[in-house]
Amino acid sequence: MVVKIPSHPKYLCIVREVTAKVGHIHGINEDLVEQLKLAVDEACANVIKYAYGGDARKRIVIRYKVDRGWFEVVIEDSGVKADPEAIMGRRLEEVRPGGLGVHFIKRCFDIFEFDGKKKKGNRLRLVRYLKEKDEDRYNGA
Amino acid sequence: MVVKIPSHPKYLCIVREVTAKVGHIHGINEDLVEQLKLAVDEACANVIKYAYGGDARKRIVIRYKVDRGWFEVVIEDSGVKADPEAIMGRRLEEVRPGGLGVHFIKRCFDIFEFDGKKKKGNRLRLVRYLKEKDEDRYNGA
Amino acid sequence: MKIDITEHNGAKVFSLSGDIDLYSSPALRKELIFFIGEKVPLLLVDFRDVSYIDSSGIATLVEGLRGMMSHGGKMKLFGIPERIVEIFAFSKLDKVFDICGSLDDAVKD
Amino acid sequence: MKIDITEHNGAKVFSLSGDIDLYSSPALRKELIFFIGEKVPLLLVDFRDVSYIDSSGIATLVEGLRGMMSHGGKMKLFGIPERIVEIFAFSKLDKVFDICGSLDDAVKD
Ligand SMILES: Nc1ncnc2c1ncn2[C@@H]1O[C@H](COP(=O)(O)OP(=O)(O)O)[C@@H](O)[C@H]1O
Ligand SMILES: Nc1ncnc2c1ncn2[C@@H]1O[C@H](COP(=O)(O)OP(=O)(O)O)[C@@H](O)[C@H]1O
Repeated sequence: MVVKIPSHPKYLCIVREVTAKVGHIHGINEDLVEQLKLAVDEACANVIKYAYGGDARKRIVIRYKVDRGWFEVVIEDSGVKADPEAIMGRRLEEVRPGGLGVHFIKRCFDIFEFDGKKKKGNRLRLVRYLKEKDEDRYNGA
Repeated sequence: MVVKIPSHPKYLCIVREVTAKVGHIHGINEDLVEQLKLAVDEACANVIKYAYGGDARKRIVIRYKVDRGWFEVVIEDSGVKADPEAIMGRRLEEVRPGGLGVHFIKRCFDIFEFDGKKKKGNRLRLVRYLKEKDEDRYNGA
Repeated sequence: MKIDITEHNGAKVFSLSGDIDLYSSPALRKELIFFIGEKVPLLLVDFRDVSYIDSSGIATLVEGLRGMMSHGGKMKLFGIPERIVEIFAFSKLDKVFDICGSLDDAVKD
Repeated sequence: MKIDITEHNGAKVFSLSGDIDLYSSPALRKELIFFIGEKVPLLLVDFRDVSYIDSSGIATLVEGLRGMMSHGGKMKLFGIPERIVEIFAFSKLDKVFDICGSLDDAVKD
């Protein structure tokens, strides 16, 4: 599964819907589906904000690979390279606007990794190891 | 907007969701959104059934382009070439299972056209000219 | 799609919910064929929770209707959401199927 | 997202519905800033029809809360769906915001 969207916030709803459906199709339970939606949305929002500095006319490519015990999302952009060291959420105790997105991504995904081999732009790899409790008898629509 | 799905029927729900969201984002009213969902679903189902003969491990690429007065969907596969002359729904008076998909596609889209220039596989271009009544004050999610 | 099968005054009631499409309609087909094989006299299909139906779902119902008629049984649809009624109407199948408002209507006549 | 703004016993009630995300939160921010400028004493945010909120929506509310507090006003959230309460709790904001069950609870205390 691949989706390619313009880097405009109005397309984030598509990313959420696709993420949810991919989750449902693979029998992931509703609680984790909600977390995956939020995490992938946040990662794409950060691409719009930081890699593209708000430029809505670029492209974001989102790839899903799901296998037994494994939910992977790879997000690619052609924007400014991220400094992985500088990406971190705020301390949750320190209440202020912002700084939550990375927390939402990291509580959901076990791997959060920028591919250092990509020449231009970023390729962020997110992996969730699926535990038994993540699965469900839910059958999609 | 581009989505690439495996040619398995379980991914059709994703095509429907994306079609609907693209419609909402562009202010298309709910009645037409429902028709677009159905039409694009039917076109992809026909790729699975006829171009790929039911092989679920191939790929279908669906591209959306929406502009003022214009909703375009291009569907590509790498399967058996369609014979455009042979594609037609059954007479509606003659009641039997099957033969409705093409009717659903053609009542919704003004252009239904296979790109003759494509070497391998098919590229079906569907265009709906948007009339004023197709638009809506609906703002998406 | 989910299929819930219950009994109501000797009729079988199929309560469908969710999307009926190329993915899910084979499951519906299998259940219909089973009960046609059992020669049930009356089969009522509850559409109230159906969110979507495509041509493969409709084809499955046409096949089901024929199967029921072949042994003198009846099949009726009820509670079809407006958006889906429109699809039956466009397909000129609103006169072919026995379409009722509610379960009560379907049992009555 | 849609914002419906009404009055209830002198309080402003923001009824939000749909998804609050990077696309829609600027509209919410604009309304909040307007009423903060008006120094309204009590602002109640109805979450009953909110289907989704992301970090930009939460950031907007944190900013709104600060703005209200800056002139001695109060802001309360009510009717938050369980799934969204969980997001506030994870973010350690369930103790920062005044979260009520219903509009009545929000007005009472
Ligand atoms: N894709 C990215 N590229 C560059 N910097 C990023 C990216 N994602 C996050 N960051 C950095 O990490 C910080 C924390 O991100 P986040 O938790 O999403 O909060 P926020 O975006 O609200 O500040 C950001 O302020 C930014 O400096
Ligand atoms: N993508 C396609 N490639 C080849 N043939 C097609 C394609 N789409 C439709 N057809 C032909 O057109 C006929 C009518 O299609 P349709 O109305 O979708 O009904 P059904 O698939 O139920 O027969 C099909 O039976 C098939 O022969």
